[in-house]
Amino acid sequence: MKLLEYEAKGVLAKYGIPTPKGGLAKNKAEACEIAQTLRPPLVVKAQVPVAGRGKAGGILFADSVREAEKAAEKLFSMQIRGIPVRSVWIEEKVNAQKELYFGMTVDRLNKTYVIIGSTEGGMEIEEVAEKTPEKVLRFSIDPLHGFRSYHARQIAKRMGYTGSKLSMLANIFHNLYRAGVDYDAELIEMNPLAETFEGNFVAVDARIIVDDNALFRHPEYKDRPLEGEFSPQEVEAAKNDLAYVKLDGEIGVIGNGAGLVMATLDAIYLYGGKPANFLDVGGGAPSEKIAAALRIVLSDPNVKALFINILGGITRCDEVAKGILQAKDKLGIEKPMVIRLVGTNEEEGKRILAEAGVQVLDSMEDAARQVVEIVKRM
Amino acid sequence: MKLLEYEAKGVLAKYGIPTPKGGLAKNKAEACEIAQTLRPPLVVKAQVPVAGRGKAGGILFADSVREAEKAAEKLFSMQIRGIPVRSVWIEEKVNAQKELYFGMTVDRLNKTYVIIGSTEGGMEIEEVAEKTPEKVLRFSIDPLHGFRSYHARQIAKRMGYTGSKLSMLANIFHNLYRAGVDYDAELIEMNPLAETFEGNFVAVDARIIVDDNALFRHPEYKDRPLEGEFSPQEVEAAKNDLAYVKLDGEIGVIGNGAGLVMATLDAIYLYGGKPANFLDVGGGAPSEKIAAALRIVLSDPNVKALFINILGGITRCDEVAKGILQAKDKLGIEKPMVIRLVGTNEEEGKRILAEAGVQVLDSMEDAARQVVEIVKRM
Amino acid sequence: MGIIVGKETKAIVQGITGAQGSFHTKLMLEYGTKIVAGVTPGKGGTTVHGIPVYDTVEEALERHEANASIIFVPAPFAADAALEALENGLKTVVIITEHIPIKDAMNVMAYARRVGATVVGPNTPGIITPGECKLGIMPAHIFKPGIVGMISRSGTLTYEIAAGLSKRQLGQSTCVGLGGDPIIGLNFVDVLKLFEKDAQTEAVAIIGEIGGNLEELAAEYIAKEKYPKHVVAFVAGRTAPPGKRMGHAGAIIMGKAGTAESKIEAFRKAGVEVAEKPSDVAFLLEKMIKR
Amino acid sequence: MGIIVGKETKAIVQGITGAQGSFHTKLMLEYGTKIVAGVTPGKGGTTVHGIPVYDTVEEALERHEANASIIFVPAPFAADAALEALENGLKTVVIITEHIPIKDAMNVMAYARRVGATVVGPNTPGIITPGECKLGIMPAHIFKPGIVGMISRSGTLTYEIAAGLSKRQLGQSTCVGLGGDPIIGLNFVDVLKLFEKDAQTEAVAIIGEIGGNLEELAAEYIAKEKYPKHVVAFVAGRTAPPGKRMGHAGAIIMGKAGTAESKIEAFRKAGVEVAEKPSDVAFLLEKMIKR
Repeated sequence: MKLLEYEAKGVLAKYGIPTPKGGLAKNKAEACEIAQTLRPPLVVKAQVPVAGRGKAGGILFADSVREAEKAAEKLFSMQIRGIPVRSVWIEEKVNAQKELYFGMTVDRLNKTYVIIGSTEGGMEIEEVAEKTPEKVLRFSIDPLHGFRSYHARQIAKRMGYTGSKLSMLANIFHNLYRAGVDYDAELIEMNPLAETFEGNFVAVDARIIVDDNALFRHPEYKDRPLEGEFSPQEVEAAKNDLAYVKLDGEIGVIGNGAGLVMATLDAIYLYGGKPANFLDVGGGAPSEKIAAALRIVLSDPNVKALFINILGGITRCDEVAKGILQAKDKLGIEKPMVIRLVGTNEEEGKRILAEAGVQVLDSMEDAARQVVEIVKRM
Repeated sequence: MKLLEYEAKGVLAKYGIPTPKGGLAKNKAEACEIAQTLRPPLVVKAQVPVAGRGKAGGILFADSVREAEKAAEKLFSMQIRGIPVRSVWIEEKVNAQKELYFGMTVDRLNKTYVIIGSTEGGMEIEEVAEKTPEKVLRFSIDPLHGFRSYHARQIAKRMGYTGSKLSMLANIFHNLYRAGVDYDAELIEMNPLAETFEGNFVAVDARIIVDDNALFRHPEYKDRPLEGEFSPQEVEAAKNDLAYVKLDGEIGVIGNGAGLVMATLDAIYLYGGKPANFLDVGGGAPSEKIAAALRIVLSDPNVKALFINILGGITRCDEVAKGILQAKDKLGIEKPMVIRLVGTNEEEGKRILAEAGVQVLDSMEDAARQVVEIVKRM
Repeated sequence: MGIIVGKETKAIVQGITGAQGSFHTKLMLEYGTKIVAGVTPGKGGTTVHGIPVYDTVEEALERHEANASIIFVPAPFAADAALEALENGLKTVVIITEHIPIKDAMNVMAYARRVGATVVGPNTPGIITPGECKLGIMPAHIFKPGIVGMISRSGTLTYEIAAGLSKRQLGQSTCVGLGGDPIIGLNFVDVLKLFEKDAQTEAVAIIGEIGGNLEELAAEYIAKEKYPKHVVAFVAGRTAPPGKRMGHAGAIIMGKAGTAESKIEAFRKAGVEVAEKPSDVAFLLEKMIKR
Repeated sequence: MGIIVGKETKAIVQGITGAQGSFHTKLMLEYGTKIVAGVTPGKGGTTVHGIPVYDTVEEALERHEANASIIFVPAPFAADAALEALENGLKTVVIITEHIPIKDAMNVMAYARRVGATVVGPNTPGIITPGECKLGIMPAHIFKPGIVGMISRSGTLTYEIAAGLSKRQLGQSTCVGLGGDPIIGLNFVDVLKLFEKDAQTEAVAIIGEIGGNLEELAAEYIAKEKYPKHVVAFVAGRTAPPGKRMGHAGAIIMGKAGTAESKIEAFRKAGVEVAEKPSDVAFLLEKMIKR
């Protein structure tokens, strides 16, 4: 779960990391009120959970309260990468003599947290890593030993700091680590972490992605409204414990198992079609879940035909068949459906569908070819 | 630092461990008020930081609010092992079908925390360990791995529990461990941990001793008033960062280094005398600290003579000499003093004292013999 | 012979009394897997399909000899269950549970490394050596004893490809589901090494997907070691848009690293044939082996 | 030769810029101890008595060769400093700092065990091999090269007894201050084993005190191993009342265990002579050696 910038900064502040003075506004009036409590120049930032917000015009500068108000107004009327701006964060602009990057994420290969630091902050760290890998420091954290304060000092040292700045920086690094661990972060980063002309360090932007699987340890985020980043179908799918991703084609896809569904999308492309979505019903889905999956996929107006690809392992083909018929009855599906159904209780599933006059194929690749042809003919 | 029972129970409750319903009263009126909110039979317990409070009459039972009030009144008028009762804890009596012991303390040899559990709770665990060692379970905790929930279950299992009771008990064990670690406990224990007839577990009494050296991590206890357990001399010594223990003889003792001071006490006994106190000025004490030490020791009316035993390492003999003269001037000491002073800057120290007419010896044993003789002659 | 599990495997089932644990214990027993005991805290003393249940792994191992564990414990407690198995000396631990927090999984892997044990998963269908031992939830009828070692990051897709291998009479020596999570125990290279030494395994099928760089590392290993057995790879998600999660928490693409193209290119560079469609895996392997 | 520290010891000083650290660095240098670098976070680039100061142990060891560390870092940070030394490969770590929380000390000892390093202290005057190396804060003039290995839990009392040994021309091979805290690195038995193998050491003086059972275990070891060298013990606190702390956090008596009587009895049972007064230690050892 991505935290918004202001939430992430709130976490950092809780762990003693300096952030610019600022406030959150949900409308123009609030923006004006907050701006009045701050010392210009100010920065007005759209609170949307997307990367590259700056390039998309979501960050504006203001030299006065009046300008800040105007900037907020402008942002409230914008959509950033399709997401409407519902709140803005207004803060005092930080004059940086240098912009650092510091973050922690998961190193899959090492199976540990990894600290990443760079003196080239302010831009995408991936770009820095690609162009000047020598400017990106990595430090793997032994899960049984942790990231100790002296590790933080080692990194500050390697970044070229010494004296009281080294101590300040190491403190910030160590606190970021503590925040990341406590919040089960998949990613926690400060970019840029500004070194001011006065010799202080301030986290000018912050990102935290909380591990969705650890949300049971963070009840404060349990009922967090799903911000604009999700389509209605995605929200509905999440409620039904289905994995759904909206895509931009016209063939609705339902399958069991993420790998199989991805391979199904690939097969559709291979035969010249374009999938409208990814939908994985998971393992052992009962008929109701199958029916919900059909409902969600068909609620996308772009969908011209449906491809259901089930290889029954834990999932039982008879349950799938029942779910398809339930949805058909309720929704009165008129769009063409191509169904591939093999595996556990295959005979029974096929019988149920055959009785209802629904045809079933055995090979996923044949089925993919067929559904692409149907759509092409439409 | 010993927490009082009600404080310890508060910690346990914070970690989800069931404790009897109750409240703290600082006078008779409060006791009556609290008793009215509880369901008799009740227990009224003096809140004093001493072990064996029950045997000393500090725990009374009451079948009604009226009786509870009377019990509280009685306790408020008592001293338990010399400590006046300033508050009482009133709680609902728990009917136990079985009393367990469960605690965690420090295993010096293993250099780890050790869990101690027994089905023979309710009495001193040391006695159980001595008489029926097979009834006391021990479990060492690897500091790099921690006490995991399955360790807690293993212990509950070995204590003979199974089913839902095993799970309940293991939960309590694990929570007690968490509390102990979080609070830097040298000792944390529930004794008894009652198994009720309804099949629940309740911590009927609780003790926590917080590691004094870790108090910087527990600012909530920083300004905790030193309860009656300490003599005025001990409180004064703590303020001056001196280690002082009141004893019941008449020779005041001051020395540098705990081992040396203990050996000094032993030497006094060896020659037939009785020390009035233990006072260690620590290493490198400046003259002011020496003077404070003299003031504290002499404020004990039982002191008939003073024995100062200094072996200067980091401690400088000239500073010691100056401190002695400072105190002599301010307090107008008339009691006899025997001083042994050797080591760093010995010559200078001896010179300073000789000029003031104070005699100094070289051997601690000669000095001990001499001070004992002086007191015997008095 | 196969690898990791076989006739000598004696397993306990942690979380045996849950719906999944109980159901798959039955199926594993039917397959012939030696399940010696179950563990569910608070359920000690009961039995599941004739298997005695204990409150702790310690107690189960006091009464029974075992060398492996399969874990069906709910996600918040699964990592602790794995640590319990590892601490009690079980050297093969298969974690079926999905949705385990990353932080917890990292702890398990660090501890496994410390005690020198093998963890399969989490979020895996498990591992099967057809005809000998199934420690997992895969539909057994799909698998036939044979000569192809399978290593896969996804469940159903594995069944799809395994079915193809079985149909063409190639069968499987062992099929290892690595698991779909970002943090997993065994990875492709680990299993490639094991198959290298296994006489029964004549060829290896690698079934990868987008996310992470385990496939790239497998390709690198194959090239560097001049891997002596036939290898065919399939990579799911070549049409997945970047930045979108495709069901598996692991299948998230960040920048260029972890895309299907990157993986496919790596395999091709290493001289590994890459199947376009799932059905091509068996087809390509058959051609290679006959050649 | 002596044990643990000697001519080959090259030490860094952690917390070198503090009052204590700086003062004792000077004294150690004057004694001839090879101090190669100091570490104080935030003070890198400065020097103390001509010794270069670094921000981290890592950096100090990049520039200098060292095999030991002595720690003067304030209590809240001392355990971390010790871990830093251990993680960077220093195999002898002397912790002078007192008032380190027990929990922190336990972590240090567990980590030291894991990496196979020796920790002396905390709350110790340190360790001295007279004439070769002093890694500690003891007044050096009291110690003379000689034949008695000293092991002690207390500071000043050690000086008292060492002075006696020096006066009688017995001197010391090495004197190890174990430290006055409940959780300490080396204990009596560890050091007895080292003295057993040290040719220079002809006799051992054990200076114990109330609290814990390290003395009892030393007695047990001496009896069991038929310890081949002369041993005399002294135990401070025989008149201390139970349940009272006598300055050292470690010197707290619980029940019967840890009393002076228990320790003295254990030594006597093991055939170890126990001195009544500090001055008797040198006296008894002289008699034994001459015999």
